[in-house]
Amino acid sequence: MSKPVLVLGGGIAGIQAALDLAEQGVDVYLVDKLPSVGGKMAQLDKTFPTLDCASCILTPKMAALLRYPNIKLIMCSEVQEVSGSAGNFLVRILRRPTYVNWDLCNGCGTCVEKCPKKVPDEFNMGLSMRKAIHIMFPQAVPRKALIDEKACIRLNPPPELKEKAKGPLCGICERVCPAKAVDFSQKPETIELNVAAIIIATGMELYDPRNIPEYGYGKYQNVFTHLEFERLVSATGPTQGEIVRRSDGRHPKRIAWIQCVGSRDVRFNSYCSAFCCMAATKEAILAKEHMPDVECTIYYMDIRAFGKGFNEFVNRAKKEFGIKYVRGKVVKIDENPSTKNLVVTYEDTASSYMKKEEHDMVVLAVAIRPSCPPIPVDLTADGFVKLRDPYLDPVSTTKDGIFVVGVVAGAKDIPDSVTEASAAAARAALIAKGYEVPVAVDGGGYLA
Amino acid sequence: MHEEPRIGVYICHCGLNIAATVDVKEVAEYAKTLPNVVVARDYVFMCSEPGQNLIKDDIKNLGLNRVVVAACSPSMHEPTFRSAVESAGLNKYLFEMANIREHCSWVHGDRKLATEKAKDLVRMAVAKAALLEPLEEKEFPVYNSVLVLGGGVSGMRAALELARYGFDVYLVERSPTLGGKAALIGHVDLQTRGSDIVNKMIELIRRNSRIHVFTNSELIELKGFAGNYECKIRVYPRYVNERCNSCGECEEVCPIDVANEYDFGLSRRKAIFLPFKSAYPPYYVVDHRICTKCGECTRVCRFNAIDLTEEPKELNLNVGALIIATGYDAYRPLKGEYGHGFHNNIVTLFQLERLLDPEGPTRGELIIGGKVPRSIAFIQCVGSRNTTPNARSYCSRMCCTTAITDAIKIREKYPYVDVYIVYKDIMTYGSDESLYLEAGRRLVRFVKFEEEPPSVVISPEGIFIDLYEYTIQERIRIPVDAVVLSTGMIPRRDLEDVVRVTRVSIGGDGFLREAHLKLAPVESPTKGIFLAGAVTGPKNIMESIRMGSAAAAKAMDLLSKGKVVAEPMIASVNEDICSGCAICVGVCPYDAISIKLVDSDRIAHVEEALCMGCGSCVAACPSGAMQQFGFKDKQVRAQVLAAFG
Amino acid sequence: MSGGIFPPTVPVIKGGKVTGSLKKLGGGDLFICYQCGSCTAICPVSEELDTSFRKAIRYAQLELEDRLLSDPLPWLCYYCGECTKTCPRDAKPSRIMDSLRRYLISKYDWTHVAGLVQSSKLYLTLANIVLFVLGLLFIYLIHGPMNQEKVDLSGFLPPSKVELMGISVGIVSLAIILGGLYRSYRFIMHDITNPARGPLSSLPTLAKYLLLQFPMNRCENKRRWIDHLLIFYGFLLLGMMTLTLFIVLTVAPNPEVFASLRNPSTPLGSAWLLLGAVASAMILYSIISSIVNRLRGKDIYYITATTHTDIAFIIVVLLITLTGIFVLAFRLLNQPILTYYSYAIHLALQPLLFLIELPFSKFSHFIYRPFIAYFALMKGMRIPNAVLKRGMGGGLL
Amino acid sequence: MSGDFEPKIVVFACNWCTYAAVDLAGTSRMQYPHNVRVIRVMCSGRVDPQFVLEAFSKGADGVIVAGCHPPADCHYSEGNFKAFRRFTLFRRLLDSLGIERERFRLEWISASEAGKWVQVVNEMVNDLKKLGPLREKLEVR
Repeated sequence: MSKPVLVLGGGIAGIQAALDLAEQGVDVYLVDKLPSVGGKMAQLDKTFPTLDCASCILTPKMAALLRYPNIKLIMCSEVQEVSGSAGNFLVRILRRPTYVNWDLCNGCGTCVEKCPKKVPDEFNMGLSMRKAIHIMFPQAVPRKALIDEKACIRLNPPPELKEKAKGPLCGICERVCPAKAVDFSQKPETIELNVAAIIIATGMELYDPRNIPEYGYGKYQNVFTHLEFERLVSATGPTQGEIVRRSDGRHPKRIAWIQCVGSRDVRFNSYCSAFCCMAATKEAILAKEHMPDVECTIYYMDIRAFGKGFNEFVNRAKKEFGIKYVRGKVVKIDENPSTKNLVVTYEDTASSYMKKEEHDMVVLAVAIRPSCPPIPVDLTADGFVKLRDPYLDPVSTTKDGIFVVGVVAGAKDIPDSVTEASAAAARAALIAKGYEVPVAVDGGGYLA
Repeated sequence: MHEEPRIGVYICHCGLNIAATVDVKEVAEYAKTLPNVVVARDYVFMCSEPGQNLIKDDIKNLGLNRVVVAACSPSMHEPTFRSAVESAGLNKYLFEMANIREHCSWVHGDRKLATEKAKDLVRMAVAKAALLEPLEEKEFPVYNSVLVLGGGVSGMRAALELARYGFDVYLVERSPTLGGKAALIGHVDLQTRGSDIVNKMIELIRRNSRIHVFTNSELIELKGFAGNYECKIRVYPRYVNERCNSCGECEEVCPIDVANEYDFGLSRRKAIFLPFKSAYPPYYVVDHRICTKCGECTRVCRFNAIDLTEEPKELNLNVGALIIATGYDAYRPLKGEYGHGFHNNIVTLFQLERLLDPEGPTRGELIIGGKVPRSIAFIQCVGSRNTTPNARSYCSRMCCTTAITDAIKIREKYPYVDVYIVYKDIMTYGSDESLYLEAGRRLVRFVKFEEEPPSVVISPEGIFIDLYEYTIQERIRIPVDAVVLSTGMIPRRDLEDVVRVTRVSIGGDGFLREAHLKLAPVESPTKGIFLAGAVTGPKNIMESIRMGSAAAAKAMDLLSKGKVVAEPMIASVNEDICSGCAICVGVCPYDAISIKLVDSDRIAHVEEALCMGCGSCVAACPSGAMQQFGFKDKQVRAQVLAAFG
Repeated sequence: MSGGIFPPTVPVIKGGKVTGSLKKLGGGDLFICYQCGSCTAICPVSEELDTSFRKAIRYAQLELEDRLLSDPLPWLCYYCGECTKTCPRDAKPSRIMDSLRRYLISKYDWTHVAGLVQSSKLYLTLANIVLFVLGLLFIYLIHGPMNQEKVDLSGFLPPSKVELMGISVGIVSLAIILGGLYRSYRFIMHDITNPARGPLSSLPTLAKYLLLQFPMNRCENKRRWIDHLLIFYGFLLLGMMTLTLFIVLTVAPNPEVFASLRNPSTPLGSAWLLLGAVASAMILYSIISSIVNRLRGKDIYYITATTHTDIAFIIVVLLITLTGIFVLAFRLLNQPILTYYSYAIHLALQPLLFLIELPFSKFSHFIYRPFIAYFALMKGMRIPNAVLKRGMGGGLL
Repeated sequence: MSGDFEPKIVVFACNWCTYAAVDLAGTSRMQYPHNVRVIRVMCSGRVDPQFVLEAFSKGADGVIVAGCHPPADCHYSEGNFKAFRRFTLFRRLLDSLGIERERFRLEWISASEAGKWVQVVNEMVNDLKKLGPLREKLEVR
């Protein structure tokens, strides 16, 4: 008999871990705080350096999750407390109400069409609107509708309506739903799980660029983050791949990418976020592909093109696409109030002059922050989950039976995350299948 | 050949998603008029429980032997309905789906036209369904053992994991000892030495009964398919057996003297030698490539541990999977590249690692050219990032971190030594950035070049590094006592041997190509063969070790179920027609097809476990002998014909 | 690739001479800088420069001594601290600039004393004490009868003798300063044959930098500028007064004028007294405000910049001013003995100001900054508040 | 040509990229002409030129073969290349049969390029409307 394993986080690392575990015949709970798996990768347009589209390679894996009867997806949920030890953890999980009975909902989307209330769409980084009842994104897995309680007229009626209304408001979705799945009575529920092992794959959140007022993110309309740009340039995005400015919806002629926003900076995060250089390069190339006449400039300090095919990729960007790389840290961005264009101030360290350059759009390579769940494992000084012994026990946390994969253990790109996921899955499977927990021998190594 | 088709057609409303634009009733009525159709129904949600029950009941009651569902995209619910059909006792491949939502109702506004198209789509599906055949998923038993090629850190890690999962592991290493390059790295990070890691792993392997180590050995033949490999390895003689107690007397008398590759040429060794202190197996070995069998050693050996009459052995192993972890070669600069070979004080990064290793030739003292240099400069990107004409185009990933780590160590131990790092971009990615900062605190001097590589000038006054300093736009000259060339990683020279035997493919950069760069980094395109470590491209030790674990995990995925299931929609040969032209052999990306002799006729043969079912061979086959289950010519053709009423 | 003909290159100095002394002078974080250029980009004066502060830091990192010596840049930095706030590596660039200035002073100074006192608390204190003691000794040797009834300074210390001391101190001090200025001129002009701009046409800038204490005027916290102005003019005024005394005593001897100056009851005397009071008030105010600011520690400058030389300077100036005031006060209160003692101390402190602070330490900034800006302008470089067309002469060094 | 002529188009779509793109066009509710009939194959490399000829002879006015972008996207690593080789040759054949090249298209449409799919269909339909029915042509000869 085998005990289930808990995978925290439905990003690419979590998905891979869950699939591997399922493949080995282990029951898996895949918990994510969002309504769909996919994580950050689902929001990307294409992946470097091959430029194959993120969704083409990700969505099949997401769909595959549904094929395994032994994978149970627990969406809209977060871990509250973990107790117990390897082989026998007790996990308390809080599940937010979706106000839609997911056993009945089949994601037909009729409710979404009819819902009268519009709010900014988080999946598109607020670049488009979604309804109060919505399906996270077209390829969402599971493809189920849920109600945003803050936005919903029924659940959170605007006061002025509330006065005059007698009885409950709106409720259109409830009426139109052919599956009768809408259920306004749902309450938050606590789920208790008894699992053999835990794999932490909670990934990252983006560092809030508002903490760096010099860059004026949030103040200046045409300052974007990497992820926002990914949505803009994505064929499935709010603009079907049209790169447009927030201020006037026009195509930018000059785009700037600013690297190390909040990383490699002792005032914010001293570590390097590892993938931004390549992400910027990729986005610049995509921009060029969309608008051949656009002028792309990347402000960097070191181009970190360390992975397989990365350096070649950067060379291509320079030679084939004529993307400009300028070595110098941008210290501030000013907006031209009339044109909403942005003036970046930096020193061109190749000429030792302080310069001011005007761009129509600026993309910030915002640093990443690990999003660690409330689990009793040690963290590094930077707040990443600490590895017990990176050499002899690559994916183990400081607590037996709890493994960590992906960005939450340190900034890294997709292949590295996937690699770790598989490794951790196998480890967890061992414990799940009731092999006695391996005992440590001298120096943290483990006997088979 | 097969019984009269009795087809049931089921039209889904999908709430209003389909019903809103397509007149499902009309479509259902139309379906009834199609050949072989016994029953046609429509329902609000076919995928729902009651919907599926409709199908199951009809199969039982009306004896249906084919099912067509017109609903959403097969990528959505094909598996759902297949299992429904199966649970009703019908072969699950006797099911066909018509996509009238994504391909019809959602993309066409005009109700009339949409309905017509829906009818066409249903007609096409029915036409194909009539020709469907039951398929069974072939299963093959697997060997519970894995062959790991390469005894470096990633290979050893993989072996340890697999043994932990209960597999027998054959760890095959070409050189006479385990440990690989990592054993020769002085400082992996500020605390760890390469040999620390390697020694611990070797200790674990030594204690582990499931891991069978073959050093001095290589894989010479690999047959079979995922789960069922037969491989042959050749074990070259060590000429020294376990009676050896490493007294080293043989070494003194041995007349043959060559550069010691285990010190990257910093020292000399004999034909009989001990690779390094913590080598495993822990006794001497005779280098069979250079030994002249003069017999001096046998005479002096007091334990008669040496037997020069040993012969190479070949043995056959049956394994379920193969992990290739043969690692990399250190880039060796050309003579004169950055003055390499022109001056004793110009060493490579790997040589420096030996110098800084307490077990190295200088016992860890930084002694270059006979004394501790007053100033030393690292030149980065030697052989990487197109810096020089014969440099590779990729970044070798570990050189920056290694160089900086060494620089810090040097400054710690010899505070009076000036350390320069001449770099292009500092690649201390992730949390390694802290090392870069620490180097600054330790007064390491960084000098940046860009396009034009620095040049090393050797003159009577000493060694100078001339370069155009990028950040001050000036030519500067750095006088140094010693130069370290931060040489990168290149594919192993003997990688072709591995490729020839295993038929894995090499990528543009000369390293092995993974199944998918992003999502299948440890799988080779060939099912059952996995890749770990720097064999797919530059990796640092930590990453290589992780890949080792991951590759092991993938092998476990494959073998843990005790059987491999072959893709059912694979190619098969009609041996009566096949002319053995072998066009298909060349077309197959998986080497699944071979030509075999059946009573003196050349006939194509598909290795079912290897075939992934792309169908390329089918399209290529001139005689039509090659067919793909589920996509036979006649089935596809039927759809084409039915496309127009 | 190696060997071969190679255009004349700037040799990189071995052994860390520059960085060694910079470390002593407070530029210890020099090597943490990874050359991102934030400091230059954020610097309020870079826009008016042909070069960058970051570059100066790299020069130092690479031990390019002659590049540093010929670079007036550090003197155009007035320590606003913006760069230190912006530095992603917390290398405190403004601090490095400050240490560079000290380093340069030590290089300009031909007596090589500057290096010692700047880099070591011990030497500085010793030097001060020794000089002070010598001063006292001298006074002891020359002092005349101490009239107990009424204050008679001329009696106690014959002005002629005091003059002697003053003149000798003045000459030495001047010699060092002029020497320093000359050397700095040579350093900066070493690669220039004919200046891009005549000394005369550059004079206005010199005036601006000297009399208006540019570019301090740009400080966000204007107090620092005002302090500089006050202390500068305070001492200028006192200097003038001393000069006048010197004239009426020796150059054109005029006993009665001298007497009336010395006598507060006369209109001239009271005016003189008032003048002195104003001067000391200016100095006192600026000194106190700088102390207060340091204690408050609001302005980044006051947080990061304070070194032992600043403290020494503050103490010396404070003592001199106070004793000066005491002399005056006791004289008015007719406290002969106290007057004599405070006068003695007051005088004995003067050498500290003129032989340490002025040539080697804090005070020398007042002289070097304007003159080096002046030289830079002559060299043809663009400097703040003196916009010059680019490309002229060595404009784009 | 008669304005109300509605061309018939057969599409051979690879399972992994193009078929997914067509699905995506659906899930994103894009609108395009109804004239296309999509036939799913596992890989564009599976498509036998005979199918295409058959389609033409049985009344198709146009045929599209679509797969994953070279070089990296193909699920079977090189199927799209095989299709490419095959159909570049095949095009020549069409001339000799008197079938305009516009009637046959080989397209690379990745799973995210629903937009491209719609655009291809629109173009094809317009072209074919200009060219008119293939049947008539063949019968005229």
